[in-house]
Amino acid sequence: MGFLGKGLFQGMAVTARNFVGSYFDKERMVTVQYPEERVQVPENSRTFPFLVFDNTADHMRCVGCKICEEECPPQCIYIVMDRDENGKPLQRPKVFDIDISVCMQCQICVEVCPFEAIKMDNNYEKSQYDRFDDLVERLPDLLKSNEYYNHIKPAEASAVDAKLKAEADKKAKKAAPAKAAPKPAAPKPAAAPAPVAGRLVIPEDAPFTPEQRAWLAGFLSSAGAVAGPATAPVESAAVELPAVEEAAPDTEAAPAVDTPWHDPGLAMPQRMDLAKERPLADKLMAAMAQTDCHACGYDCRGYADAIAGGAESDLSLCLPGEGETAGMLEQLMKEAGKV
Amino acid sequence: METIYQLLQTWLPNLPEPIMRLISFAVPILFVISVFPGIFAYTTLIERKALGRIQNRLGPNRVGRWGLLQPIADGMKLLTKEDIVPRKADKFTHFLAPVIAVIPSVMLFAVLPVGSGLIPVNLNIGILFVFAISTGSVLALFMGGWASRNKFSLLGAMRAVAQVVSYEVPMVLAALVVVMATGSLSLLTIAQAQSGGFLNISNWFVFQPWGFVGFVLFMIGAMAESARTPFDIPEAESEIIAGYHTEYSGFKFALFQLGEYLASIALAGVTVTMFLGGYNGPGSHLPYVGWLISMGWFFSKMMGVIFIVIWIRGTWPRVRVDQLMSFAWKMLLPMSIINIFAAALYHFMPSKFLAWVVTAVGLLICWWGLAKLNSDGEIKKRTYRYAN
Amino acid sequence: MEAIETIRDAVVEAVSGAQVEIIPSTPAAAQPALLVDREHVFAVAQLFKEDARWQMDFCSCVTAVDYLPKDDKPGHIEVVYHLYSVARKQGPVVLKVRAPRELEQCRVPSLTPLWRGCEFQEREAYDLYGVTFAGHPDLRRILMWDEFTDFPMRKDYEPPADYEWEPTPHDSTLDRAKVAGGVVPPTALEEKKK
Amino acid sequence: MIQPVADTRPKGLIETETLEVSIGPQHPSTHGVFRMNATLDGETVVALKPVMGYLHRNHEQLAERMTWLGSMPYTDRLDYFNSMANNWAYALSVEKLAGIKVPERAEYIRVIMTELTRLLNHICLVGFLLQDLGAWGTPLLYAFREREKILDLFETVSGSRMMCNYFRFGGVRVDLDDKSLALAREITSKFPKFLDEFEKLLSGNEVLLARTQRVGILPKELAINASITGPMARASGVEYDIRKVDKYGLYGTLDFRVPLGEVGDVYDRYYVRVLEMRESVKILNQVLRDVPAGPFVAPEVKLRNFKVPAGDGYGRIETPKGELGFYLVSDAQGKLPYRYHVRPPSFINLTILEDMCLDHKVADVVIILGSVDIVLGEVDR
Repeated sequence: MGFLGKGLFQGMAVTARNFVGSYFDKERMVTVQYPEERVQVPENSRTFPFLVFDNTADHMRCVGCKICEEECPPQCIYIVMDRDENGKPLQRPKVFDIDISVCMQCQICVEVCPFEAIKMDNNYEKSQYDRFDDLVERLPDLLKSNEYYNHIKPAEASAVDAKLKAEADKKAKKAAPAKAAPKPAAPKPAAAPAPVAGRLVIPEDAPFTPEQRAWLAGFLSSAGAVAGPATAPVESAAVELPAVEEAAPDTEAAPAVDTPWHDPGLAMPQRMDLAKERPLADKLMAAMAQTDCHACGYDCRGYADAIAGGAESDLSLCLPGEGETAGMLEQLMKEAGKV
Repeated sequence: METIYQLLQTWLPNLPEPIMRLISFAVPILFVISVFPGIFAYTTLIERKALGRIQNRLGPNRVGRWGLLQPIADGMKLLTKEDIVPRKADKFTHFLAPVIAVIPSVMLFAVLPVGSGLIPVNLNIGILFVFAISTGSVLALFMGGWASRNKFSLLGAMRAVAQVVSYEVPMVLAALVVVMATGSLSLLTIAQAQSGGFLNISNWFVFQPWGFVGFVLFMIGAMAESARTPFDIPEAESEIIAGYHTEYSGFKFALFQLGEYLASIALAGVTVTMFLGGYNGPGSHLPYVGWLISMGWFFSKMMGVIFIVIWIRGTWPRVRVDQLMSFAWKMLLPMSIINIFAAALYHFMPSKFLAWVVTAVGLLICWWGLAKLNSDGEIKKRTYRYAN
Repeated sequence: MEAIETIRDAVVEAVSGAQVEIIPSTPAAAQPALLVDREHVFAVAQLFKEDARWQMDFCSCVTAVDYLPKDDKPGHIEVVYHLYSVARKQGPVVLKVRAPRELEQCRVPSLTPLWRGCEFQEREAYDLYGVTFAGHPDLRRILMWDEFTDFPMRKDYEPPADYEWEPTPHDSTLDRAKVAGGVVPPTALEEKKK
Repeated sequence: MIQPVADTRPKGLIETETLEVSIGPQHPSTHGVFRMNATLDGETVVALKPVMGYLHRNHEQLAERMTWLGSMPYTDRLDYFNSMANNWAYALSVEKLAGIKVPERAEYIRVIMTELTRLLNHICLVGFLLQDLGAWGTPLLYAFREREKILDLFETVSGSRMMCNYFRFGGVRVDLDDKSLALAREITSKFPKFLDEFEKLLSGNEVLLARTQRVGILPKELAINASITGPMARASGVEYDIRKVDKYGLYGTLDFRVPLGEVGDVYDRYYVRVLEMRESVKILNQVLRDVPAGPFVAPEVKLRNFKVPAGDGYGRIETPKGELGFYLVSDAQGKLPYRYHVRPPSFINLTILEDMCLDHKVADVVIILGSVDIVLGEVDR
């Protein structure tokens, strides 16, 4: 042991160096003078989720499929699908609440969203005066434009945009031959309470991006064409086939069948009516919400096949279909004597 | 005080005697209670700033330029805070304790020579007065701790009493060497004894070996007396929350702080007077401006001592209560006694240079020997082995 | 470490009367466990700790699992011990012991006398599952408060509807909020009505 | 309830009464809401019972209601200083159950992140310990400054400073880009210099030596028997580091040493951590040197509807605080964990708190608790 007190003075030398150094060396400083100076947050930084829309707030990407609600670990998301007066899902949320006093900023909702609709904000100044309602973000609070997204996270957003564009292009290209086919003559079910004319054409107010709209138009027209009177070219069905497969890579080759009910705009009775004469798998599929949201882990076709084939025993996986679908599935399975 | 009285007598001989007396009382009192609380307020600011800088922060900088109004803001905040008295506390004692804490601390300033010929009261037993009064604060600490009816307060109070009483002894003995050297208990005489020499500096007692040791011992004692890190165990926040003032809030808490800071400022002043030459410094003996320069010297030296105390607070951990005791009784007390002998030896040696060397070496050896004697052999740096 | 069958045989041989059964883990994890009857688990554990072949001086993890009655099989609470050896740097040996779910009979011998490290973990298992460890020096609740009467980790535990509601109660939460007489923000109720 | 303690003190001339003090749950140095019911004789501790559970949120039951992935962000909140290490422990356990192979690049990233976590945990622990010793925040703030740099890296990579939620079954969530790698290299290269300064401030300080040496001694045998793990066990001389024993991840291929203490007192616990930081820097240098290219997550692992085959299994890693293990049971459905048990190191390390504190002063209790390195999020779960 050296002289008693040596270590003490060594320590004092260190603090003295820091004392003097703090006047000259900004690197040394621990703190930032917050409201005036701010640390630039990295692009990856995340706080609370928001919903992305394209162009105008009506064109939100969210379709209300409830995947994020299901997956959210602290269950802070609450979604009610928007339906028209006839109870048809409008493919957008009516209520979308995120309770940011519960949200733990884990980003799992972003990861599971198949539509690139929900993203993480990096605004960290969210203090409010009220513990309850002020800390619940409703749909209007949550909606932010794609430009905003591009502004806060340039690299990530441009990657997402490129991906969406590529998908849309692919879909559009696939659908292109079908587009040439004469429109409609869709099998308008007699029981249908006469919706807008040309039901299979997507309504103007439907919440789709132009890309999604283009794809859906192609999709529907091709599907409708096959199901409709023999005016449709045969290859359109063949064209449709790979798209299905691609959407569901983990199901065994889906049978190439026409699926006229695969329209989220149709109500459950209509869809069931369309699938009346079909085999069980098709009926099951018609009971789904037709959003191909993958909330169940499959697309609609794949989930129906999995149930019919016995690979999937859980009938409650269709989130957008809510209780309606689950009930119908159960009924169908009972009818088929499989439960 | 006497000086003012004499000045009044020469300049305003027509003034009635009682008024003259009154003025000569009032001026020093006003000086003490206006200047030193101001110093207290800004010491807190300096402390926070310095600690901030030591820790690479900025310290308070929001109230006023460089946070200069921060002490006022603090005071206002403490004044407006709710005053909480525990339901089962001894209410009267609880109220009295902070008051008692302040009074002795203010009284300490009465005997401090703040400049050449500037001393509020030139008591011929100044040092005795300082020790007598400064011990009084322990009463307040114990009253506060006892009255709060809180176990942590009680622990803090017990610690405070034990600590202050133990450190009194080496502190007094350390001061004794100065008394021996000057032959006076008056602080003014002690300060005057350190004037002269090269630039009014070389005669400071701190430059004698016994003076230096006395200075170190006295500093340690003063720090313990005013419960500053590393001897802040009566209010060790990581162990017993805030010790004796755990149950105090608002302005009572502020009074405790005030008392504590004033005590440490006053003791810094006493340290300066006894060992660091008091108000002496280059230029302090000049006619006409000497009193101003000497005052400047005194206060800047005092702030220097306070800064060292702050610096130590920003660096060292706190000692444990039994270590504190054994340090006082096993290290400081023998050392201060040895120091007395050293001072005597220095006085009687024929050559000053020889005396300087001999006492310095002797004291060093004694310090080292005492450290060796007191270490239990188990506290050491260690080497570590590694497993692969 | 030897194969689990070898260990089982050695244990059965050393502790007379012990009934030891091998329970497989997931195929990938490959940590098969030894299910020992309640009467002999202490002896078996002691064997593992003291026998030079294993020297399991380190009881890493103690926990309980609740298995509800299923089909005709009665339910049970399974206490799982993971033993490792610091001296020989090997492991784990997984010991399991089962007790009936009924509170009075849910008793297993404590291994705290063998491994001090079981002390808090067995207390935790007692606290959350209601397993009484016979021979534990200080069997009190550890995480829940002393006045708590239930065992919250049991699979049939129903949490009382007295917690603080999240700002947007809906669906089942809202129903329970009403049952419990909890304070529900009016906006949420309105929404429910819509 | 605290049991009355039998008075075993020798009956001398002076009979004194004991004083029961509840240190905590609101106390400056219990590192959260932890409480110690201490019985004091003067300043000396004659009995001490830890009381915990103030932060209990039944983490394990929450996990039973959640998908396998859903528990990942919750593991961040166990020991909120080491979210990366907790993530790894959980991911490793699930991978063990499901038999998932992790790509090489992901293993490298995991080691980088976890060793950085070790640095920040240990440096903060030393800061907190010194805070408990009364050093008025100076070492703590120096430590926090370094920690900030590491947290900045974590934020750049994972998006969050403390609640990283970065690991995924079979890899990590996002790739580590070159910029972040460069940042990690910079942090690693500057860290030893900081550590030197830090040690100069502390390691020779006589007050620190006097306060910590021969205080709170934990003998080696008791350490093993009481399942003490991590730096605390190694400070007592227990040669057990899961990185060396299990060789999980890349640790089998890396060159590093495990420092061991001999006395097992607070000073050893402090210094072993300092030495471990130096070894971590060594590991980081090796790993950062040769991060291979490749996928950062096993492609076959699904994010949603991830299922684990029925059965149970126990996976553990060496987190900065000790052995963090997850005992997981999956049932036939496999979608949710049937049982999810955390083996929290800091909880079990508290088992012998009373043994270490007896016959010490109140001031020692505080630093002994500080040297155990607990985080209440993990103790209470």
